Amino acid sequence: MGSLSFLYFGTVIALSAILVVALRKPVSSVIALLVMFFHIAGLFVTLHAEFLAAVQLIVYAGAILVLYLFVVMLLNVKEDDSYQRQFRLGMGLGLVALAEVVYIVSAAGLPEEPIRERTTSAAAAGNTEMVGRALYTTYLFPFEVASLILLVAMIGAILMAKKGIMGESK
Amino acid sequence: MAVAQWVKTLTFYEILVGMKATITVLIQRIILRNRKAITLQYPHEKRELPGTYRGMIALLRYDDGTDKCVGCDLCESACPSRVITVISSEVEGEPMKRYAKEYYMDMTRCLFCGLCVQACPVDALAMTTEYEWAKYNKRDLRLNKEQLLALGDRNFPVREKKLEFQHPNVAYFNIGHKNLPPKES
Amino acid sequence: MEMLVFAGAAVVKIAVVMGVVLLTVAFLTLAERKVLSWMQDRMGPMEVGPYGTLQPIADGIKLFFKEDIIPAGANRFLFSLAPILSLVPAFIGFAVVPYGPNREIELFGVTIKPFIITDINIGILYILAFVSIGAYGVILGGWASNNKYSLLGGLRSAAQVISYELNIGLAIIGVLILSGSLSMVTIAEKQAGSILNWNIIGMGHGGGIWWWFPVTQIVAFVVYIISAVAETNRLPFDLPEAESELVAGWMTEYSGMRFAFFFMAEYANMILVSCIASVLFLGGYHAPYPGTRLPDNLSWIEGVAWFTVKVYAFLFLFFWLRATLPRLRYDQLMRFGWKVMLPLALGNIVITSIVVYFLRD
Amino acid sequence: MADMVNVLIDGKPIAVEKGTLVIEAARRLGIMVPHFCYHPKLTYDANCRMCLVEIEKIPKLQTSCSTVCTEGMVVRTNTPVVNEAHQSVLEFILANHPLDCPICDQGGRCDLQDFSHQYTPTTSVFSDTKRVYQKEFFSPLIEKEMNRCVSCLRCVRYCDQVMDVKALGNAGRSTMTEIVHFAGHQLDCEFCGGCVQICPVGAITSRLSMYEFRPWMMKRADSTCGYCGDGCALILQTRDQKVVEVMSAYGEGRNNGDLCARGFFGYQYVTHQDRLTSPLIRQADGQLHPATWDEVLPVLAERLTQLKLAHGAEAIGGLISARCTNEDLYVFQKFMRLTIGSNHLDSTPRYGHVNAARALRRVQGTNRWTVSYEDLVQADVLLLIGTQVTAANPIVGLKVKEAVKKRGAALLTLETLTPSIDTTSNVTNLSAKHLTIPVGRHGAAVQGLVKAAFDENLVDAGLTARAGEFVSRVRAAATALPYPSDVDEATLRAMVRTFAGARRRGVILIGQDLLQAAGGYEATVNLMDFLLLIGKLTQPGWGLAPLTEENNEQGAVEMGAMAEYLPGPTDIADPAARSLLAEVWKEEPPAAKGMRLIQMIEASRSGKLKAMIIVGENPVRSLPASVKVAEALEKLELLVVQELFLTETAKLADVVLPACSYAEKNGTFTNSEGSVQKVRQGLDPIGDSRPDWEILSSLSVLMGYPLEYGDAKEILKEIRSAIPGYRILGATPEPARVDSWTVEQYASGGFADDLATRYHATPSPKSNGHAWHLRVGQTLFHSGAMSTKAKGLLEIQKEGKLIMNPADAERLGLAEGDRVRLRSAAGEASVPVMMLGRIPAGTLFYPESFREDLASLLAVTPDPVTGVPYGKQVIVTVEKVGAGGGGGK
Repeated sequence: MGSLSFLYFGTVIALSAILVVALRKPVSSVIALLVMFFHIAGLFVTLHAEFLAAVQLIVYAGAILVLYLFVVMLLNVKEDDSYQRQFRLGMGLGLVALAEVVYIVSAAGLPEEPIRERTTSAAAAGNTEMVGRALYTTYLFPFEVASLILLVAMIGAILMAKKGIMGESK
Repeated sequence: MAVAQWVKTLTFYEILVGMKATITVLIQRIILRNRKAITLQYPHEKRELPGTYRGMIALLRYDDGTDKCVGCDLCESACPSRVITVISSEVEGEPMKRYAKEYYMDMTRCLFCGLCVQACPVDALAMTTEYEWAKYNKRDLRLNKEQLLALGDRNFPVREKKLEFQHPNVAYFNIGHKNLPPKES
Repeated sequence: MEMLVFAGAAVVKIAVVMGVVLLTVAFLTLAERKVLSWMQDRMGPMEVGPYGTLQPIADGIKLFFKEDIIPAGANRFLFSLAPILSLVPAFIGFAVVPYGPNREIELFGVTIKPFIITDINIGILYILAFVSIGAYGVILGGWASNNKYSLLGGLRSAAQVISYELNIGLAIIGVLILSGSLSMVTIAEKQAGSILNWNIIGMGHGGGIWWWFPVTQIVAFVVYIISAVAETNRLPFDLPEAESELVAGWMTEYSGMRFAFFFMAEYANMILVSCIASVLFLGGYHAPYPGTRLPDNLSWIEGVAWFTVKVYAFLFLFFWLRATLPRLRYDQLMRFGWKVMLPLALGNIVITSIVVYFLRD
Repeated sequence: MADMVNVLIDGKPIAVEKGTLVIEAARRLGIMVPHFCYHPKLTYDANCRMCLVEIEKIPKLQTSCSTVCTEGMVVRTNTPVVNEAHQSVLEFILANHPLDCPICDQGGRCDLQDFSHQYTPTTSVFSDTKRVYQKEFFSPLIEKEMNRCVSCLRCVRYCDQVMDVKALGNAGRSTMTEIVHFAGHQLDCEFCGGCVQICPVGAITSRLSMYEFRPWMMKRADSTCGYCGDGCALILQTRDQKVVEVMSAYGEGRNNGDLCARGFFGYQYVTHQDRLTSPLIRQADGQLHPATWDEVLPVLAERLTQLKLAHGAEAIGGLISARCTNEDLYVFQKFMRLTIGSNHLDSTPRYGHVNAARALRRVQGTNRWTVSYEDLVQADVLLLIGTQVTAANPIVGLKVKEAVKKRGAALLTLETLTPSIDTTSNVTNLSAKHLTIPVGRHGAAVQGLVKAAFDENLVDAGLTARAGEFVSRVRAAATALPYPSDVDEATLRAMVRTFAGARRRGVILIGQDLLQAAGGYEATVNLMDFLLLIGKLTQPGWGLAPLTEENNEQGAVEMGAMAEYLPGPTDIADPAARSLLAEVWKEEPPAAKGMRLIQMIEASRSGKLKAMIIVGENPVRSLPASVKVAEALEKLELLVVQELFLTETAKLADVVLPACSYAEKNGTFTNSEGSVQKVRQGLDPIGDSRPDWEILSSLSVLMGYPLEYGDAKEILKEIRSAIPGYRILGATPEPARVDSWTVEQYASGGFADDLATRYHATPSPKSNGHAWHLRVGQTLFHSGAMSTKAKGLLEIQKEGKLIMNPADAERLGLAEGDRVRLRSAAGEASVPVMMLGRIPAGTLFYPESFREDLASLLAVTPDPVTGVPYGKQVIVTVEKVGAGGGGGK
């Protein structure tokens, strides 16, 4: 059951990920990406990480991707095949990545029963709480740094977009 | 003052006032039942029309059944939306007497402004109180002279006397020369 | 066998919920028209059935048989997909809403919760996740129509939905802090007792009369209600379909059943946000007085009835607002969302967290 | 110009010529003094009293239309006193004027209406009933409503002073004054429509468009008349694809607002129901069937190309009518010469005008008039030879009348007409000296003129010195001849004395009687000799002015739509002209000698010509039956006809293409005076019809040699580069100059080639009771076949009637409407007769527009030089067929 659903979600994720870069229309790519996010969420659910699944949908599908759609529609991006000409480079990089995957898989091997024990304890306490605890204890510093980086990025973006906010307006 | 304003803003005071107004109406309508809808259930109830209502336009006749219209085209030129087409001609057998051989009103374009009625020098046009003229085919709304006269007959049973009997001094206005007295010599 | 009973029970529950929701949607349209007309000295539908009561059926038949038009130049696939993307997330959220007391019955040896389809531990997040997907229906529908009004309507809607979704999310965090759970059932259960325990009053979490004030979620409630109205594209926030500017916004090119899907999605969303509001802030299926007035085995009727009353009160509020308020300008809408609602919600979180952290437990 | 007087009108100063009326001076200042009876064309009458103005130092108000400006005069037109006077006059007029403006055709453009709006209160002190006239039938085309008359008598004065017809008069006194036609019967005048146009109110209106319009509904197109060569400016008033009315504005065009019956009433053929509305193509069943342009043109282009490949370009000929615009004519000849590659083309001037064009080109170097209408009006002496000017060219006739009646010019006429009082005007009545020339004898009379010039010793001394040989040889040739037996020698010599004795200006007008008769070319050259001999040819204000029958014959010659001429016209062999044209066309026109009209007919009969393209021309009808045109055209493998109607020729065609009339296209006409005038579209093309040039242009594209033009203006632009200086001329065109080099060439030897043929005695044909001279020619009411489709003109003249002198008729015992049988060498015909005093005894006249009645009677003799098929004059015998009943169709 578990590996069956993993097989399904994994296949669809891989396929839709390929489609995201292979499709010519930007809007189709976005749709493919949406499908991919859903399946990643599904994958999380099979791992009993419901919180992550929900957050995946809310943040990625519900907000970020909509912004992508915005950009695609507002900029009215035409079918552009200029990216399709990087075929050789893409092939090369793809081969490297494939080799890496093959190496990792062959080196480590697929685990027979993935992370079963840990999930049971997580389900008991509610994974939301576990995530919260992990974030605010073990990973507090990275979490805060990440927040700070995001804040800096946001302020930087506002500064760049709003000309004259520093008083140099004319 | 400013504080009051702040309080009002924070508590959405204006919105609440508005909501009170709407709910009051609802309560009066449904619970207190002391308020009535202004809606008229049209096909079942009909409104009493004022006498000056501007409905379909009709052509009129004199009391002897002849058309009042002299085909002068003034309605056509007065019409702001080019509803009217008059094709005028001479009355057979009465030289120089003009009449509308054909008369069309394309009611699909009519604004019911009544300028044609005002323009008519012989009061041959009038506005009736008819308004239920929905048709399945819009070409049916291009009324010809017979339809317009029928409208007039239906709505104005009392007809005027001929112009020469009303005003002797304009006796030769478009009556041809058949009935005129001979020339004094 | 267990599996079968479990699945069968789930199917029955889904069918009942969907049936009720669809019926509500249908008659909500009539109710809205009636309420609006009563508030505006009109009569509303009067022709189909006695006092127009069968109007939704007539509307449904009409929409069903109406010609289905796909405009030339439209993206046929996305144009067809959009209404579905809009409708499904609206209905999917009802799966985690508790409609009645949190009881369990034994059926052929299987424990079943009759008044909720499934009680998942992140219920509220689940709803938010799927509601956010609803924006795709609008934005893709607007884009696929190949019509400038549709596109503008779609873009507006998406921007509005994203902005106010944030406020919704932040507004309910206060409640989540108080409840300590993401499960809808748990949240509802925590408000049991009386009206004082409802999150809107906030006395149910211990501490006594002296410090009930900071944990009241009245501010969050207001933010939530306003954001919910905006989220469902209802007046006074119906900018995406603003008839006077954008014809019908993203729905301009839609007709027949596709249009009906959008329409149903809108009303279903209204019901959904009302359900959430009553669960999160008004104690869900709990009566405002302690305990029940009915015998214990029938008390579930009281719970369902109270829940229904609360939801319908919210729906009435939607109509009431629509009858009262004019539409906002788009920049006003955005400014209001980001500069008023967001700080309020954030402030609420901060205060609630502090109070809960220091004074409770 | 020296005699200017200064006046002050309403405070504005103006200097005007002495003798200017106050009202005219005010008009020049932009001050409109209301008036009814005043019109600048007419002598003033001052009967309406409307134009009263206040003049300082004159105690009473004065009528400004009869007061002449004097130095220092101070006039006020807008004082309370004047306004009150105007109001009183209007009140008097309105006392009897019916308030029937809504049904009056003048309503909306009525002077009385305008002034009433301007002045009068809505009430009147008069309470009596109004004057009422019993309605009488007036005429089929002109309607009068005497109740509306304001008794200004403009119509009466116009009819007398401008038209010289005197058909209208005023009867009764005071308020009962009435405009009547004499003798109580229905109006039978020239139907020039002048009274309709000049009436300030709705008293006289046109019955043709009665009650069909209101003035504000009409769209106007300023165009040029398509009937005769006078080139009158017309205003086509149209409403909904229908020409409602034709007008002409005072002060505009070469006609200055005057029109004739054809122009004013002859417009309805444009929208005649028989107009071709789609291309017709002959199909397997031998019938013509409607088709679309897309079907017809490719087939046609393919067949023309096939014929051209199989038989060479020489096997294709073309014929075009001079009723087409210059643009049509130009594109046609270019199409024939380049796309087809053949010089076999001809046009209507071949019927006579080419005689004049060739003669003028030969002697004076230009084919144009060296005088203008203004010279005509201001001439001291006018010599009319065979013009029948009132009938053929009515507006030139008006210029002649104006010159004689207003300016006292001496009018000399050598006409087929005799002076006689009729219902229409007759210029010979105004002649100072008149000689009645029998049909076909104008050439002999011209020889007599030359002889008289020698006999009267009027030869220019300078010329004798410069070109002694010319003078002596012409003198020898001319004086060797006797004076023609049928003219009075003394009168002829007196005429020559008068003509040569005139000081400033003198014009010889020649017309169809001369040009369409055998020897027309020679006679025209002889007239040039005459002008040269008396030393007037090269003087400004003097000249020979041939009048054309169709409206654009001059243009047809100048566009080169004839075998022997390239655009210009220049000779087909002229190397300079060919190189200029090659530059414009990017290709040289073919050099082979082209066939002319009669030759083309012969060639198609003999099978040499395989295809013909005929544009607007109807040779089956316009050439007599004896030529057997139909038979010849039937032998063609392909006959293409572009026409307005399914004419006799079109019925024989394999392909008939519907063309636009002048009212539906843009372009230019060149009148006989040489003025290039605009033709403007008033209607959308009827049915699927297209302008001729457009048809030829699309055909040329399909044939692979594209002559592509976007519109008529583009063609005119090309015409201007092919014919330098060809442009739309202004109100007063600059007449062409005599080319003195050509004159020198002519006098120093060019004259000699055909001196013997030009001066040789032609015996006068016998004219006793058995041999009558029959002339087929223009009448006032019809022109060509087109006018017989015009309802208005048919109302005046429905059928052809043989016109003869009343004395002759009496001798034969004929009454009006009796049928007579005519016999000639070629055949016989039977027609009704009518009597007209102006036709001299022994002469018969038949309107050309009904020439099909006489088709079997006529025969054709082509001119050896110019190829003109002379066929409009024949000697016949007349016998009565039966009593009156036969004629009353």
